[in-house]
Amino acid sequence: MLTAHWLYGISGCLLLALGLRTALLHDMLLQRLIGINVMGAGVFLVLITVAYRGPGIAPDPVLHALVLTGIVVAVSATALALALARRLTAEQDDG
Amino acid sequence: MTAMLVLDILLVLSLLSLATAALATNDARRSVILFMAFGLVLALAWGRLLAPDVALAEAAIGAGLSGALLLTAVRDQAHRALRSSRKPVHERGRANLRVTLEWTVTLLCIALAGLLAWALAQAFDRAPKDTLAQAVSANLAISGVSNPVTAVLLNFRAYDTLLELAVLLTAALGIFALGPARPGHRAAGPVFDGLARWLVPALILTAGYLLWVGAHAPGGAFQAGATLAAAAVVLRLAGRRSVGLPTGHTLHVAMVAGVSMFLAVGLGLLVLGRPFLGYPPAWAGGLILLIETAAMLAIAATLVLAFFGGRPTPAPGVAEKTS
Amino acid sequence: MNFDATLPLLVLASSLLPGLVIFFLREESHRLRTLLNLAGAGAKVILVGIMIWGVFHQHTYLTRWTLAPGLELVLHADTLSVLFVSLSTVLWLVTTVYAIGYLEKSPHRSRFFGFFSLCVSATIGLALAGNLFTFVIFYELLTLATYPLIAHRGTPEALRSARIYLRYTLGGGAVLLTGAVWLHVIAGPNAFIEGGVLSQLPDEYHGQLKAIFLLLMIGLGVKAALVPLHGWLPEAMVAPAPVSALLHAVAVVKAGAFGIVRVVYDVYGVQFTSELGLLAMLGVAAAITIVYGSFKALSQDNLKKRLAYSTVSQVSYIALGTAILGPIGTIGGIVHLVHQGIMKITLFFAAGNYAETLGIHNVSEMNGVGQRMPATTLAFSIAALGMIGIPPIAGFISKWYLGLGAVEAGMAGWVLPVLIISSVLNAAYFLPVLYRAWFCRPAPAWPAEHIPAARYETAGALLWPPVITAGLALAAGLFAAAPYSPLEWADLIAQREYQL
Amino acid sequence: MAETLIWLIAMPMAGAVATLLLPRQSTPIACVTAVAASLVAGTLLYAVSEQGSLSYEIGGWSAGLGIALRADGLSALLLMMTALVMLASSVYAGTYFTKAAARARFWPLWLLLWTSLNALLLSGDLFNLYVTLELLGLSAVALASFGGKFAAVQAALRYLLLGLLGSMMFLAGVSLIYAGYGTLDLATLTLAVEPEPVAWTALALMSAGLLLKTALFPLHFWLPPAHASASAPVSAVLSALVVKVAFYLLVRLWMDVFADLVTPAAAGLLGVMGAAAILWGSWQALRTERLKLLAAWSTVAQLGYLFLFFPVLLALPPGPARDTAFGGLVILALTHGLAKAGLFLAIGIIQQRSGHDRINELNGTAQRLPATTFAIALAGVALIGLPPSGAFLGKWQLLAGSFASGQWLWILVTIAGSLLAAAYIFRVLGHAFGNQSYPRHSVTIAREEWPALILTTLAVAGLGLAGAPVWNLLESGA
Repeated sequence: MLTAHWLYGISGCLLLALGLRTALLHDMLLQRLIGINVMGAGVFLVLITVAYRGPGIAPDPVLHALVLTGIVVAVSATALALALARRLTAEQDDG
Repeated sequence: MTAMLVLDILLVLSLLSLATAALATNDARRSVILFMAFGLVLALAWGRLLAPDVALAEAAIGAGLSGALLLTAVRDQAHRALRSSRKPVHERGRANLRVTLEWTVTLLCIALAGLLAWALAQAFDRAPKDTLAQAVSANLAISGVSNPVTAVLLNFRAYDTLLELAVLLTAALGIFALGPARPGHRAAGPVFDGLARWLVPALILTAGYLLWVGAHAPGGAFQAGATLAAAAVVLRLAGRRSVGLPTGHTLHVAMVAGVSMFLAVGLGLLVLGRPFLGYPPAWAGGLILLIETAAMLAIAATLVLAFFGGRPTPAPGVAEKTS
Repeated sequence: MNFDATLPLLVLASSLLPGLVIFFLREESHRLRTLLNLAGAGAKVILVGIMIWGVFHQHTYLTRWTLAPGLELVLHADTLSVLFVSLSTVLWLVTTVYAIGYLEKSPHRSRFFGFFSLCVSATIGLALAGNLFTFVIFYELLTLATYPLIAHRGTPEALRSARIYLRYTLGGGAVLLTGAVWLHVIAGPNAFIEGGVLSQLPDEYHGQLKAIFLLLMIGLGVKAALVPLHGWLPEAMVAPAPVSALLHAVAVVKAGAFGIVRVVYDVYGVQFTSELGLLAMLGVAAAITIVYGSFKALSQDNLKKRLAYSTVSQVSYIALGTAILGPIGTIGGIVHLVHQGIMKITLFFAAGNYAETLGIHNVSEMNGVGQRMPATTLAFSIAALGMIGIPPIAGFISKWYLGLGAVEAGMAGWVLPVLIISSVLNAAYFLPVLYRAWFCRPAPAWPAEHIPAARYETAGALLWPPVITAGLALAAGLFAAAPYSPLEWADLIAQREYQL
Repeated sequence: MAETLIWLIAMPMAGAVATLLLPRQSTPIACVTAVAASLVAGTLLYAVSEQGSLSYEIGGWSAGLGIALRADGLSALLLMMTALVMLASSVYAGTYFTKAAARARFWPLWLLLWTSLNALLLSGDLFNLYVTLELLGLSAVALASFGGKFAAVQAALRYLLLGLLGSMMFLAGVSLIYAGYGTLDLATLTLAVEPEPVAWTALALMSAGLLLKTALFPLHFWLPPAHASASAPVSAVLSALVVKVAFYLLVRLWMDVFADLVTPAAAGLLGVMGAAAILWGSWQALRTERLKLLAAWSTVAQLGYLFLFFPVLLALPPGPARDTAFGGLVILALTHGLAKAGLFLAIGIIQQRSGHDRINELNGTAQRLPATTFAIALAGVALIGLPPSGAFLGKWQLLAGSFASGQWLWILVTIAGSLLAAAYIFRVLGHAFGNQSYPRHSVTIAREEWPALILTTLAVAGLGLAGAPVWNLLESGA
């Protein structure tokens, strides 16, 4: 186990917990959404850390591909959430 | 090694502090900007961990586009949504309850992080045999591309990518179904307009390059699509309402381009007696490029649509006068 | 599939299929509906006739259908089921005729007759059930099919009664289900076999078996209206008269009583039940119900309500007969299943006729009704006297065998007093009614005369059913010793149960 | 035969693309797709019953490097239920949305949802499951907000956020698995997994995410508003299928892949949560004023029954006893799916006819629509668990399993829940009796009323009387 594994792995876990806490507790939609994105970043960080084999060694490409997929999925979900939120505020303003 | 360690510690600390800061503030705009900064540092971390493909995608999508989306939402006051449901706390009992809840959740989250880290440590200790990565390199020669990440994304696990494009399409359709976009804000000043004239062609060129290079080096459809979308976003900020994006039916075609091309290739091969998405090695490179091109268009169209927050409205003459 | 394996299914289908078709008939298709009803009832009479002959000659009629591993829907004709099936079939035919006349102009007839047929189908299924699982299925179906009949009029009162009915019966159903599953877990599929099979289980199960018996009796006791589970029955009399007739004579209360008989004789076995000390418990519950129901009936002015409490009391004779160990008591209980049915249905038909023809709902309005409606009142009188136990009417036979059985089983000490007290009470609540009807002077005008006296005292479809069933009640008493009479059949059942 | 697996995914997806490209013909295209996809599901069911489990390696790459699709008896049955519910709801939706433009926007999302359901039920790869979960979540949210009513959009947004949270937890579990075992393929993992911290932490994370998605008490709070404010065909599918496939995944993980890890305490915890869901959900259904909310709360309760099976199954010895009880779980889930979909479709008709769904004011409408009311009654029979519905067989097995393992609490909860269900169902059905004017025909609006009637009849008579093949299929496809 490399030092980088320790550092980045633990950071990933912390980011996940941090994002989760915000997503559960925060009042504001935007922060909750960012919280979920931070959670995702934490998971992705864990995945990329797992892929890392050390300097000069080719990392695991499968995990990189998974994270790429994950990023696009996350941005899709964020976009939909924001569109829904916009629709809500528009109606609140109208009403 | 110590220099690397310092860099690692710096990266990790800034990641954690940026995330904390972004989540702690109550100012929405500030939060978004901090989150974008977080994304950029994250991209650096990906680079440090030898994941340049991911770094590119993070910079373009994770930090760039997500940030732009969030910023537009802040501008439209969308972050106020759902807020009304939490009533202001009046009674002391409820306030106490709230505090208890916060502490419970916080402790649970800390416990979760600890558990996860512990389990992860155990997993690293097991040091599983690297069979999957070996299988990828063993089959890379017949995958049609030389970038292993692209090989996984568009050949070995192409089915994931097909579904991912379907996710993107679903998001776009969901946004679409909510109705037309709200009219954009006024155009930026002439300086930005001038900048846009240079920036947009450059971005389009970059997108094309990324798409082509993805076969053997970091890059590919998603990064290219995101860059293309960025070009449209720049145009939008410069005041173009529909940014030359097709409206109505043609937009549909662009949105489904990725899924349809994927399906057409997959089912075509199935009809020819091969497995679904089982490219013959000789054609693999060409087919992958074909799919990627369509995917790039779809990604760009979808991301721009998401950025608009709805169906693009046909532009009235006023907005077009700068062109 | 050969005929022997299909016959039980055919008997079931002869009311089920017409019922399902009737639901989709247009409200005005009066003739088609009547045709379907009568064709179904007629077909059932013929099929059951074949079945009676076959069972008497030791034929086996058995339909099996696997629903899940270890859970089989079994329809099986044995002597006991044939007795109940015949009763239901004959009375369904009569009641259908009566209902067609009774509901001549009221709305929602397709719905009514649809559920009416389903109700009878559920009763038939219950009678033919070859194991406890099948019995539970049809027991619940009966609840479902009866609810719309009680709620049929749609008045707040009807809906309230229907709700009360549901509360009792679904609650009872849940308890029965619990008991049935429990028994299934410790004893496997509980096929109904004469003499039962549970006595072969090792001793350590006896505690559980007692608890299960209690659950089963509570579940069945709700429909059989054992005190204190009887609360729904007097409420349910808001239903239209044919429904009350069917409910009290064949369908619901009888299903409960029949279930008690089945569980005691063909699941536990009467000897084993007695060894577990459960028979006495059942006997006490029955005795309390008999006396309590009779007392309550005394004070009811509403005729249907008085009849309802009388049902509470009379149905428990069946449970009482079951609780008396020995073939003679068994005969008394089982034969009462039939006798009570034909007598009680006569009484409800007559009560319906009074209400429908003259608007009479209360005993106090019945003065002199015998002169205006002699045939109906004669039928009513025969049935009422039979209920009291006057020879040579059917009810006398039941009570005679019950008493004799109690003496034989050494239970005379408490059974005979119960029989005597209840007969005295029967007389006390029926004789005044008869006196008023025959010997008091009629009031100047009837409460509401809907049907004027023409060729008959009331509409033909209303008149003939009580006359026929009263005739049956008389015949069952007079020709009790004839072959295929209810008494002879009950004797056959007792022989097979006790392996005489 | 193995190609049917990929066709089940490709067909609705191609249908989605076609409806987008040809918006004017979208309704006929969608209906043809629905029929074709249902036929494929039927073919698969037949194939699994004949040949046992099937698998298909996408792109010809062996599972591990590539992604494999797999179908056994359980997934084939759920795929068939999905097809039936989607087909009936498609027919219904064709007339429910009166504007052509709305239909054209509806079909692509609808078919993408179907794609995701099928993809999830067939997937044999953990990360692929994550993607299908996201596809399912996003398409469900987009459909839940469809029409854009304020309440619907609000509920959909909550639904989305919680769904994302669930997916992230799931993905965290997946990454642990890859870190520990270097594989994502479920079949490989089943052989490799051992009772150790990595595995059970991963299982806990994935389960937490899935429990949120399947709305098990106390994580159910998002479900009633989301299911009650969506349009009728969407509510039907959300309640019948979307929560059900998340549950399927839980079953797959707990009883199959990680079966060696599951302890009685963990299963007992799920049981307790399920019991609470039954009691609380039924109680809320009894109290609510609106018919759609009643149906939605009833979903919360009915999901609880499914979780009661976990401690019961674990306590039974592996072999025929456990298999029989497991069949009970499956038949209960299938019955609920068909019945709840039918219930929501029927409620949709009532809501459209009367302009509201307030339970206390249903009299006239219920009596003018006898076929629809009858469908509600049939659905009620299935929800209460009365014979001859499939749910009766399921509950019998649940009770039998509880008795056999001496777990008395579950018996009490099951009985109490059934009685509460009877109370809330008959609260509605009481309004069907009265002296309002009666239509000349029982079925008044055929194309809208038949789907609900057929689904509920299947739930009651189909699964109840002809349910035995379910057990055979689970056995042959195991």
